[in-house]
Amino acid sequence: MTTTAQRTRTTSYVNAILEAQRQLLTADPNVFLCGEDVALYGGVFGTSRGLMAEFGPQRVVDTPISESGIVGMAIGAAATGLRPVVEIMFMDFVGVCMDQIVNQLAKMRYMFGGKATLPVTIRTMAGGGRNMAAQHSQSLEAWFCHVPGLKVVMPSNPYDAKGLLVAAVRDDDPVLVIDNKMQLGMQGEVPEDLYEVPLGKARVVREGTNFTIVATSRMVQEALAAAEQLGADGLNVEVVDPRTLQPLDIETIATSVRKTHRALVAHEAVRFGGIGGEIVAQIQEEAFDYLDAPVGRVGAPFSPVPFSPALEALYVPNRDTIVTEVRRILGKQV
Amino acid sequence: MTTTAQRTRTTSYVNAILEAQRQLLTADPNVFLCGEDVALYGGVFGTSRGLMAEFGPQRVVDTPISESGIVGMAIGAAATGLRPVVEIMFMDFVGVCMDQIVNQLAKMRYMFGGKATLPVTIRTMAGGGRNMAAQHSQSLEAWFCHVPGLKVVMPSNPYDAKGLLVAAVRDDDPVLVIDNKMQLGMQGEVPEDLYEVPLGKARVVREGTNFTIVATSRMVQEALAAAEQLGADGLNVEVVDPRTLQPLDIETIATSVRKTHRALVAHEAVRFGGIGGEIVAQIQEEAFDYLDAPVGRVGAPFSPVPFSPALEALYVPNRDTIVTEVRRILGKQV
Amino acid sequence: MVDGNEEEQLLRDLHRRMVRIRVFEEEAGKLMEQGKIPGALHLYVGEEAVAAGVIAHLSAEDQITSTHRGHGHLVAKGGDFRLMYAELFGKAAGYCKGKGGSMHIADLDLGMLGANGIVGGGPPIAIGAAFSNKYRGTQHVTCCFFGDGASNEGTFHEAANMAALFKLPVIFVCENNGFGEFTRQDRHQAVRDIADRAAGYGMPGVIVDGMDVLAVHEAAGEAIARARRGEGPTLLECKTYRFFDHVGVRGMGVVYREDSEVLEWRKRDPITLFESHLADAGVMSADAAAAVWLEVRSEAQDAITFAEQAPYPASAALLEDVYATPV
Amino acid sequence: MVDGNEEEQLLRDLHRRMVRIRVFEEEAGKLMEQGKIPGALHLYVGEEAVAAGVIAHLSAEDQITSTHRGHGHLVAKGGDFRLMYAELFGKAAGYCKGKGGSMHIADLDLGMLGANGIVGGGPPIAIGAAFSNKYRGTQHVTCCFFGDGASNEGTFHEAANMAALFKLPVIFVCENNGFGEFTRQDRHQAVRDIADRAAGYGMPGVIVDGMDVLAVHEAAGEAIARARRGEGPTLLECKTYRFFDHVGVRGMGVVYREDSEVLEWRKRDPITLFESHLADAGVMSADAAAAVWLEVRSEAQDAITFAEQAPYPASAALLEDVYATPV
Ligand SMILES: Cc1ncc(C[n+]2csc(CCOP(=O)(O)OP(=O)(O)O)c2C)c(N)n1
Ligand SMILES: Cc1ncc(C[n+]2csc(CCOP(=O)(O)OP(=O)(O)O)c2C)c(N)n1
Ligand SMILES: [Mg+2]
Ligand SMILES: [Mg+2]
Repeated sequence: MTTTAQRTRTTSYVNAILEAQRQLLTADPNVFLCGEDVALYGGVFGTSRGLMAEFGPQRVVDTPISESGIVGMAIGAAATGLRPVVEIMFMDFVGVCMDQIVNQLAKMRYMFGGKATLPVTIRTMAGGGRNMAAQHSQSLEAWFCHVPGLKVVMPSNPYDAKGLLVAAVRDDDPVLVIDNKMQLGMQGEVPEDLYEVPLGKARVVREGTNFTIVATSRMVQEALAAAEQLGADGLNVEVVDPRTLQPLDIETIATSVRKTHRALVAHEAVRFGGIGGEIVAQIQEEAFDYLDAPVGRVGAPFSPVPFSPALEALYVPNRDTIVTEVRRILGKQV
Repeated sequence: MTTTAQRTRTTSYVNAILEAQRQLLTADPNVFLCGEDVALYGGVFGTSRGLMAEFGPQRVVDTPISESGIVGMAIGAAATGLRPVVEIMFMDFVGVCMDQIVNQLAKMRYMFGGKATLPVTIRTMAGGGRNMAAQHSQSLEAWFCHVPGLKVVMPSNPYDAKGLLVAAVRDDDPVLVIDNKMQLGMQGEVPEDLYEVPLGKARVVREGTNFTIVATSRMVQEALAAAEQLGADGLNVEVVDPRTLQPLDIETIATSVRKTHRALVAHEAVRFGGIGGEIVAQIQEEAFDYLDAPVGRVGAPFSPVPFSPALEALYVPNRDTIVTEVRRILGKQV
Repeated sequence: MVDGNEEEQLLRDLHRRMVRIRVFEEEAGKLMEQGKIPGALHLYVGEEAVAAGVIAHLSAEDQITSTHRGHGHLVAKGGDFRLMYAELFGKAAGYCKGKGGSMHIADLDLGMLGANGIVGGGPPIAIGAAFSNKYRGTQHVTCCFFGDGASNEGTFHEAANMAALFKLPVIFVCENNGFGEFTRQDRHQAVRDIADRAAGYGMPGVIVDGMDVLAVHEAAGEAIARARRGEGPTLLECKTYRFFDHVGVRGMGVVYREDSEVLEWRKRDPITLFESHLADAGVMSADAAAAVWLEVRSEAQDAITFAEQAPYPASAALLEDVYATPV
Repeated sequence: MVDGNEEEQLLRDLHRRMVRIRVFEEEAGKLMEQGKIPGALHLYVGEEAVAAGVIAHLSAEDQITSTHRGHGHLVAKGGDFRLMYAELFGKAAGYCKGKGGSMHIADLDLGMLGANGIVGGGPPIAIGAAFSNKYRGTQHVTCCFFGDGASNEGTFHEAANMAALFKLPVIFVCENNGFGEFTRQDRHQAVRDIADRAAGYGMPGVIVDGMDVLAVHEAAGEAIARARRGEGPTLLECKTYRFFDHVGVRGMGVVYREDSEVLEWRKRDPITLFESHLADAGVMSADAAAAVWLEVRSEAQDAITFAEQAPYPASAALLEDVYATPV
């Protein structure tokens, strides 16, 4: 449940994560953090700065560069009573520990007939925009949404970043929390106390009447900007942020589309095979009779993420890409 | 292009693969096979039986149990002029070599500005039905279809198994060829000579007029059986086999749906996040005005693959699952 | 130090653990050949001294991680035959409610963290359990079983390095049976002794005759004591051999080793060897040993009957146990 | 054996390779600080003796695999400054048409199989190139550069084992600069010498002073000759140090090493050390050395001007080069 916290103040996304981790460490002695350079250095993105000094090197643990070892360590620790929070620095690195996440962590409970409980949280950083090229910019959430046993979270603002992370860590299942590196400096209202944003509940970020944009992670801001622009076309756009992709709150999404009759899904991942396909398939399933136009999708084009600023600017979807796609869909309207 | 071969005879799916590999080894000295137990033992599924004796241990290479090493070896060999054919025994094992496939093999050409050519074929075995449980039964093609730089092939019969494998090996790009272990004994007409089934071309397996089933791999047989059954409901079902999922021949699929007005996509992978979502999204995009009902999807339910025969029988989709879903869709018809 | 009586008890215990493994596996092999056990079955026959010798040191609060060849480990850890056979049959009464089967058999209450279908899947998990033992300030240890083939997976390397770095209470027990599937060791690695890898991580590497349960027991005891003292991990290589085929009992027609080699190794059957030792030492007569076999065989028969008669899981079970807290 | 003239030529060559790396990197660092180079830049300054000493043995038909810290390797392999700077700027004229940038800079024609953004990504690829050299019956070798941090990735382990098993002509050159990012070696592995890992694979492990280009050159020469003779791989550990921060030039405010440590190591600057050796040996006076620097600096300036003026890739480039044969 969401605890209504009293005092809030404006702070950054990165601070929201840092604060969540500090408060979780304080509240539960079984919580520990581990990953590459998370302790002495405080995380290359600063999300655990100062925590080793505060909680000691046993609870905030620097590891070798051994991602399979790290995730496995979290699994074994969780299966024996701890509540690990792992950082995989860039999401692109999941390739070197995919088996531990997908074949071990995700399936153990089921394979063991419900007898293993694995409260592991894996935090990682996705997305382009920093000219980090093909191996440091990907958004690979679709892979994990396809894996029964995992939960997948993608916050879009500092409030959710803290509340969803708290919910993820307290949840008794493995949760992947995917942040976007372009959001780290984003400011927002964040309660000072511990609170949860419940997993599996979408949020209607902007109410509208005649078009729905379902947007994940950083695309939520882009969708809001697009919505403003589209006002000029006489559109009153509703923006829905699923917040967690697994489980997916299709009810909130379908309810919106039944009202607006037209929709588009926007994510930063490659469009082909992205989670957008799943959401579109479910929308047309749940709201077929209400649709006045095909459901559109915005995602990255079909290439690796290019390094060159000139190309990356064309690659990463943004408000303009969304506006263009909305207009294209309206052109297709029945 | 497809070479029209003269002499054909009935043989098994596994023999079709074996024969393709033998003929490819004969035709091109740069082709070599490697993988675990592919040489002396001839492959745990028998797909390279006798080839080491015939071509020598330098061209048919047993490797240690080191999948990242194996895929990497293929990459380095391909980048320097060879044409490796790698076996990853069970598809589930891709987790331990995901980085080499996705971050190295798939992206190298693009990252290097087109200067690397990587004609690597990875053969692997997917699917349930043999009570092999959660780590030996998965169908993970959706992960790879989401990765620009890879091509993904799923044959549904002996003819395609040989022809697509030949096309994959001769192709200058990395191709993942996913066979289904329940198809290995399947008999079919196979030309004796080398021939190609071109990548990127779907096949209309059964012509029909008022319902389209898009089915992949082993689901093609199930879809054909379902089509027979559905004849009783007055349906004349068209069955389309994409054969390659990346690139996807959406034109053939959309053309079918524009004719039949109703469609369903069937695959063995978990439904949520499977390639079915992508295909549905593209169908409603390309044929929105023609659709009389939402496009349905058949796939595995949202759990790991269970071991128990009693549960696995419920888990793996089949003709009955397809029939039920078709009827459900018809009930939703506008 | 153990006194005479305790020593005898230990010897009987080791014997019984090995016999239980052997009987369990031979019966499982038969059931598989009769088509009663579905899926893939990797039997432990021939390697009993390793599981028994190591696990005899452990309590239920010490953990083990296992491999695809996991029955032996679970039996040695005290696994209940009824729940084990039921699992192999895919029945609801099985250890994993029939959802895991042979390759995922597990009993967390006994500290058996699961067989594993992924070669090399276990070592990272083992260091996690060891980390947890240390974190919680206990004296418990984790024994990580893995094969010669698995020693070539990157996961072993990562786990070994982390264990040594963090001085974790874990013992890497390499069951070197000379083959990874059908590939002989000298065709999958250039070293003869996997224990040689220990130095590269900064831990001791020990080689022991894996057909000699007392030798395994002694070497494991030292490594475990070291771990309990907080001095870190050990790599313990046990040279052993599997008497059956990689999967099931008899080969699938492709020859990768000579029958004569199997026969040669069978002369050093760990149970036969140990029984003559026990007889010579006057601890257990041939008759007394036979009684143990009889007793265990009847335990197995009873369990098989139980398993055969047990019901399959209900359909609803299909979607249960995916999550602890489904949303 | 080289005669006096050849020997002198070699010394000049080693010197020039090191100076080219140093100048390239210092200029790149400045450009990054000026905001002209986007993305992440991992500079090689301090480690020049390793790349130069090893790569001086190689022809364009011998391959290298590299790391995230890859400019030094490419420069040593004969990389063209113009194409390199253009790549770092993301320009169409760059080695990778601007699509790769610093972390993926590559020149397949020179046998440089690419920098790599994935730590440990290179070793598996290196054994593939070595396999290919052997398969094609050539005498070519592959040198695989990787860091102390990377030595803990499973991929290194798998590749090392396979290389030794197959006796592949590959040299694993470990650039042990004492840190993986901000974590000192003694906090990421329990061993002091990574060369100790070699024995576990059945290959020689050699340690060399990575600040002494002649020592590196000699040790690498032996390993490479061994590989060319078909005797298999070597693990060559070069003890070195990076003078700049993990990324870029100056640190990001978090202290993980003392300035005094950097200064201490700077006293053993590989180029300064080598220049005094050259002066002492009468091979190259200080003036002659200064002339080399001048020349290289002007090469760099010219290349930077070229790169700055070069156009960005056209939009159409975005979707090109994904496939060799798009369908
Ligand atoms: C990652 C992975 N690769 C390959 C396999 C297929 N496989 C199952 S058992 C086995 C051999 C394992 O050899 P070893 O570790 O020596 O154990 P043993 O079977 O000899 O007990 C292989 C290759 C697998 N299950 N997982
Ligand atoms: C798989 C993977 N994990 C983590 C990283 C992040 N990372 C980049 S460089 C680096 C340190 C590498 O250390 P080392 O191998 O010693 O090379 P050095 O930077 O010292 O040259 C890390 C952890 C990465 N790029 N890839
Ligand atoms: Mg073995
Ligand atoms: Mg380093």
